[in-house]
Amino acid sequence: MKKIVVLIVLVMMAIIALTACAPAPTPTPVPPTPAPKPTDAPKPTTAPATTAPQPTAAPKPTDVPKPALRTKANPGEKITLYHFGDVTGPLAAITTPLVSGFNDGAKYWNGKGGIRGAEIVVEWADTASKVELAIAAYNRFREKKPLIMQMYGSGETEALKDRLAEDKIPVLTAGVSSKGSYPPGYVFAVVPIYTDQFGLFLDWLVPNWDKVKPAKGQALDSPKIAVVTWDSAYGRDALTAETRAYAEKKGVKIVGQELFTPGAPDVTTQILAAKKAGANVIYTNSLAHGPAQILKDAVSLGVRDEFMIAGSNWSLDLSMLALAGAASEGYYGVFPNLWWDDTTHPGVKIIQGEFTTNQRKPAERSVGYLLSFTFVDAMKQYIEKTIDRVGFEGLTGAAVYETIQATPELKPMEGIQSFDFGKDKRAPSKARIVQVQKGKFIYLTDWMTAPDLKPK
Amino acid sequence: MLKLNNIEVVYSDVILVLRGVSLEVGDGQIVALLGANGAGKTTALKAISGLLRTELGQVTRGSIEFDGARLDRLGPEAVVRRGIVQVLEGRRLFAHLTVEENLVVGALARNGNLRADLDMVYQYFPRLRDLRGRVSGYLSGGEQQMVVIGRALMAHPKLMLLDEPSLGLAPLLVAEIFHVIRQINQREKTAILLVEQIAQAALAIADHGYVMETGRIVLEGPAQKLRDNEDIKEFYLGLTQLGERKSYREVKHYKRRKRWLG
Amino acid sequence: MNWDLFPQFLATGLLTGGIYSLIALGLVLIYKSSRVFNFAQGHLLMVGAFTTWWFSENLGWNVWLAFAVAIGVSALIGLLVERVALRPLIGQPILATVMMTLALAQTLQGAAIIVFGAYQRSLPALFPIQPLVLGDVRLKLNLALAFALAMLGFVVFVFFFRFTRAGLAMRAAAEDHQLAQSVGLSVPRIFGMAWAIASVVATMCGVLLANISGVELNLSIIALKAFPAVLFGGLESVPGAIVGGLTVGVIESLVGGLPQDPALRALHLGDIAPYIFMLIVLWFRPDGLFGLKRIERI
Amino acid sequence: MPSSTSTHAPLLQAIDLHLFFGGLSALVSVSFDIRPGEILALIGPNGAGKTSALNCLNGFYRPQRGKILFDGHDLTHTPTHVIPRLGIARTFQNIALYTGMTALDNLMAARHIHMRQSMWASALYFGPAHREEIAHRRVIEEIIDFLEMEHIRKAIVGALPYGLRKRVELGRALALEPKLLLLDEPMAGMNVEEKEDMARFILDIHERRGMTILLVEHDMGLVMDIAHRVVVLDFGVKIAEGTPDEIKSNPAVIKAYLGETVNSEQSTVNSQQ
Amino acid sequence: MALRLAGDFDTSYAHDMAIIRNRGQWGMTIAFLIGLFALPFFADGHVIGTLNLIGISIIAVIGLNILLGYTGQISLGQAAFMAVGAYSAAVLVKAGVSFWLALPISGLVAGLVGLLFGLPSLRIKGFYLAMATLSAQMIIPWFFRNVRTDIFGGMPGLTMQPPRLGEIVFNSQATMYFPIMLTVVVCVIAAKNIARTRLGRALIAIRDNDLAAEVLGIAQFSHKLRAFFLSALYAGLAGALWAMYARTINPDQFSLLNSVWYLGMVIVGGMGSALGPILGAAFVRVLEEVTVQLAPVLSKLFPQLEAGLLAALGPITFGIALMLFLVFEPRGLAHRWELIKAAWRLRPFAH
Repeated sequence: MKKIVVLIVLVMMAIIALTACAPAPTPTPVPPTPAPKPTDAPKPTTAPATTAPQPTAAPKPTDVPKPALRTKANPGEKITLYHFGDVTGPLAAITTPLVSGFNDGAKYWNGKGGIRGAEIVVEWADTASKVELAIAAYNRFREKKPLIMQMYGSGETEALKDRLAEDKIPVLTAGVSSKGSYPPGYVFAVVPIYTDQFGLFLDWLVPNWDKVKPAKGQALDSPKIAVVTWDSAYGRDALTAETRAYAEKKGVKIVGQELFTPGAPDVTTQILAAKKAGANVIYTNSLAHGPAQILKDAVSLGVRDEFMIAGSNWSLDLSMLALAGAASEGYYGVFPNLWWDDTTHPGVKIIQGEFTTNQRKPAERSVGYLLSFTFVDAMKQYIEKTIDRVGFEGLTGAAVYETIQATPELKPMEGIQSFDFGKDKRAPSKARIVQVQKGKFIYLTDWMTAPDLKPK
Repeated sequence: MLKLNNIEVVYSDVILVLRGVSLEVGDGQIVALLGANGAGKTTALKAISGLLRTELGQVTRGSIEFDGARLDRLGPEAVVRRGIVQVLEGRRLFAHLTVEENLVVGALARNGNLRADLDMVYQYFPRLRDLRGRVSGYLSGGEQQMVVIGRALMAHPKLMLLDEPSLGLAPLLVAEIFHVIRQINQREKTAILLVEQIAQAALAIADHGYVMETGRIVLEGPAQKLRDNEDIKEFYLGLTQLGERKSYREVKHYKRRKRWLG
Repeated sequence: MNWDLFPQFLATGLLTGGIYSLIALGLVLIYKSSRVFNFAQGHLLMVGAFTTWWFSENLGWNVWLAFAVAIGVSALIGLLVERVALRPLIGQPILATVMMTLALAQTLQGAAIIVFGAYQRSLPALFPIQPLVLGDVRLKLNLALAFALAMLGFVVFVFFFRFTRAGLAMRAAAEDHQLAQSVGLSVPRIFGMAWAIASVVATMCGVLLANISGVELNLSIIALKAFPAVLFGGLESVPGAIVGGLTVGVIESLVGGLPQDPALRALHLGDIAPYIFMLIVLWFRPDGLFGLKRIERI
Repeated sequence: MPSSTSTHAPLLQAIDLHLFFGGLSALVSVSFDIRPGEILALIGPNGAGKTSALNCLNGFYRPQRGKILFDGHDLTHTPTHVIPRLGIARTFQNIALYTGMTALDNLMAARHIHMRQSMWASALYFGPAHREEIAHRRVIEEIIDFLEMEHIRKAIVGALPYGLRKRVELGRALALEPKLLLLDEPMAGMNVEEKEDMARFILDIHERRGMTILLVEHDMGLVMDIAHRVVVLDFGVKIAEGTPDEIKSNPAVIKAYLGETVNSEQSTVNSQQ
Repeated sequence: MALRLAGDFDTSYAHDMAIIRNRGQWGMTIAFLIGLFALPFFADGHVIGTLNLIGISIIAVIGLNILLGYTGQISLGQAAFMAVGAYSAAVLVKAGVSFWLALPISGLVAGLVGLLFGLPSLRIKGFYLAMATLSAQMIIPWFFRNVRTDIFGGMPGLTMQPPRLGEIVFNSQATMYFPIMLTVVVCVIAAKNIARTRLGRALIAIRDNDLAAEVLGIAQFSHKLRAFFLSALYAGLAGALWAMYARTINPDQFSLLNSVWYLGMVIVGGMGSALGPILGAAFVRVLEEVTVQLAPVLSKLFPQLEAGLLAALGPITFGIALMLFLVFEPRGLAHRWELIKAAWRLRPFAH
């Protein structure tokens, strides 16, 4: 009896395996470009290992004497956007709504005619923040010759950076570690890299110190920063050789770096060590529950008014407000996009409308949903620009890459974000400083430009 | 009261340990079960108490009846509830529990007046009263054996299965233990199935006896009769003179021939 | 070295260690009774925290009521887990049970995502967010109260084991399964009880923790701190769980906090110190500080 | 009976062994010799310390006091796994075979101390390891032949019946090619026919392979028949030593076996079988 | 177990001890090997990519099987030893050493580290020892994360250039397939050889009855150390190949969860069997692949499903599959395979 159950389970798994491995029912039509691509063949290749992409010889409109580019999709034509989602790993809390946002974005634009008449199809893969799964998923995707992909984790972006360049697939990534974005490859960061964000924070902090310095604190004559942050690639990316040098140049003292494990129940040791080191500013580079923990522990130690506490963009999310509660009051951050509260903004209006129409849960009303909805528009716009240049026939990853590089400014969803990529520029540099006041993010400044602190 | 009908026990689906064992314990009787190491005495006890299942053993044939009801499909705790308690070989105690806690554990399976029961046990073993707060693991062998029997007594069993109570005890203590067993039997009317190596001592207090060898009952009879049986004397004391029985030294030539033929 | 902060870090370490102790207690309970090391303890904790959240936020109950109901639910979860996953393995080698708890951890993780979603949630505050200042030592009031609650839990369990019939039965079964069965105790039922209690303890921990750091899937990671604690104290020892947990908390806090040299601080030694310390202790006391020593006989 | 037993220097000397577990004493000042080429039986009631004595001899227990000399070596501080290399092998009361292996592999595993191949040679297999495996396989096949277990060569021993497992275990001890063989209750749980087989194997081992044997056994008939000398333990104390005939009439021995109820008929027992 | 084809008699001990016993089996083996290495010329990149991942897992799992299946020691640190191999390879390649030389060196380095963490087995036994290996799983990634970040790259880790052989650059799934599968074949054969000779018997003896083994002349400690060494050596080879496969390595890739998955693969495949690791690694990886593929398919079929629901697929399938195996098939796929083979040979006389 037992054995029969096992057999049935095994057979079912085998069937699932067979069905799942079968070719997808909606194969993306590959543009019938006869252009030879030496790296595509699954044979031992002789291509040199490229870390930096070589300028591809994408046909420029002037070179090609084709009189009529096809800029309208054939009936039934589809364009697939690929993305990875970590919905089971450590970033799940943030990235789960990303999938919803991405799907709703695609649905919205399909309702508006898709990409030049071509239906937008979304394919995603869960990576659980495991690099082997990301690589496996990437292998699957690359067979279908994606035009553009979206990634979220720093880890997978860094791991795949060289492959993307070899396969000529441009990627928008939310894992904006300095190492993933530079030296320039096919990876484009959707917000300023963490080092630049820290630099922008310093730019604002120094002239405004007297206005924003904590009430009590120690040695309040100048800012003394302790970076209290997650012990991860992401967490440690705020403090690099470049940002240390920049701080020194600005006359800001970095008094120490205190690390804690995501999910640690207590960061009082770190806060007190920072205090001991003479800090009056705490900066953190963690997802929402990082600053929430710091803020709550500072309050419960009774030292909240001795520190100015600030963090990078991903720490500014609704869940931070929810987790920290009243303790979030007065938290500063670097904010590179608009927010749900900008209700009058046309882009935000659209997203809010779709959010309601699709009956999303309140918990999904996060930065993830807002931005991934926006990414879909960014991808759509980049692809459309490429179609304008090379037509549907010339649509390849390399061509889209050229477009992204050559577009000095793009404002998806009417400017919820602002992308200004260039030849050597792989991340935007515009952001504002916000402060949490009464449970809302309040803009303190106008758009500022971050200093360039990418790794040498 | 207890009746084993032709039972067969198999371990791990392959190893046959008991082959057709039948025995009977009458009301208020003491029955001795004798046999060499590995003959299957302990297995027989475990088959009765249901502990066989915890060792991947199984009664594959025959039946065990107690007061007319089948026992061989019950788990050990159900068997205890019917009134059978097995005292395992080797004075097994809850070594980190105190003496009194050990005794109380014996009564956990039923509800009753703990105090009165403890007093009863202390009457049989006055020494335990003084030791009741001691951690039982540090007691001497004889004291441990008392705790073990006392613990079984706490369950008010109708039938007690005793596995080698004399193991590793000095002769004087053995006599004391056997004396108490006899007393328990007489006063509490508890029937006792006693597995023992010291045949003479066991048969001295028993009403009836069985002798096991490699999973079979080879001899049975009233204790008095067995005590006088020469085979018992020979096999269980081994003190017979050479000559009558063929010697193991001579066996081999015969065996060799037999192999040749086979 | 920040020696002037020594009392501070010692106190913080003790308080955090209290939580580790409580997790370690859950591990010890199960190990003692059924010789199973429960790698899923952290996940039980996470599920317990989510359950409380579900009752308090989704159904809008008072958080203490939600806590109480969640404790009941987690006892049922413990019973279910034992019945479905562990009981079929009775008699199998230790490795099978270890793997089973690891598999269980994965299953609970998936189940939590299905039932509660993979979002971070927050519980209404059980305790006020306030400092507790004792001279130079600054402590978190909520952590201190959590510590007090954890220690209260210990007292309750010690009482339970010492003075109740069920407690005595569990202690007896923990020593010798066969012997316990021979005196009529139902060992499977005792295993079930151990899992139920361990699950309850886990939920207590989960809620105390969640009250401090929020409810999320990663709460389970905290159990990795309790593993050295329980090994250090000895797998079978309830006092060992307390001592082990407190020691790990203190070591972590002191090693993490005391060094002043930035290069040394960057090593983040606090994370690894409990494990190194555990190795050292095991080298000299292979069964932990309070573990039972057995004489091996062939 | 070999006449040489009394003249040679002892192969093994146990001198004044004391062994305690916690407060319980397992051996108290036990001394005995094993002479080369003899079969010495160690008897006594259950729990008398026989197995403990064996465990001391092969280094599994360390006596708190006393000394064990074997063939010119002091075993008292020799690591357990070195003792077999000096020439002592044993079987176990409760059969301690490698249950997951075949009978053949159990025996081959006992050749371990006679083999030389390194880990790397093992991994490579072809060449030296291969040759060594075949050479030792020959030795093993002889033992298999001797103990008449060709038919179970490739059976997993965990599934074999009791009697055969006992035989495999004996074979495993033989595969070590020891000078001294310690047998712990080789007859326990056997029927008469199996006992006769086992007795013949023991005698053959003694005669043909010239091994010295220390036998712990309960079956008095067997002990009296095949042992040259007998040592009796009771409560960890040696109470008698001598030839089987001497032992049979020793009152201390009779008392130890009978407890309080020493029967006066005992001396006049006459078998009527 | 001991069934064999009719007419296949032992004519010598050498023949009796051989793995491949007759001409037919030789033919099948050669055909299999040719098929194995010809595959990349036919199959598409995704299949090859999955096979590469399976191959790397097989190596790590074989190593774990030596420790767990043969020696009976639970190790929760296999992923950490892989990390040692991966970092060794990356650092060596960075220093200018050819990857082909770095590969065996990485194995040795990992083996030595394994030896170090095997030392507690002198005194610590059973479950406490398992926890000692857990500390390896904690300490090693910590080391690469925090110590000498100038060499090991700290948290972001290291990037490795793809290896070359003359003109060929091993940067595609198809090219990487060859070194990976070659290593797999060598590792499988070596493990099989170890299992059937002196060392293997000693290890199994320790697993089955450590005290009896000691009493019969098999030194427990030094053999446990050997098992730790071999196990970590295999992990190191797997790690080095992983570094080639992933090209960017960081400490997070070698987490406790990965170690748990390797343990799961050993269980699913069948402990202490030569075939087990291969079946186990393949089964679990394919299962993982299926669930990862299934999530988007399901989300397309049932758009109203919440993303989180699909996300639970991965852990739940792995968890439940493992639980089912533990309860219903504790001896793993290899055992099932033996039964099927035996049934096939006896067909039509099944009983």
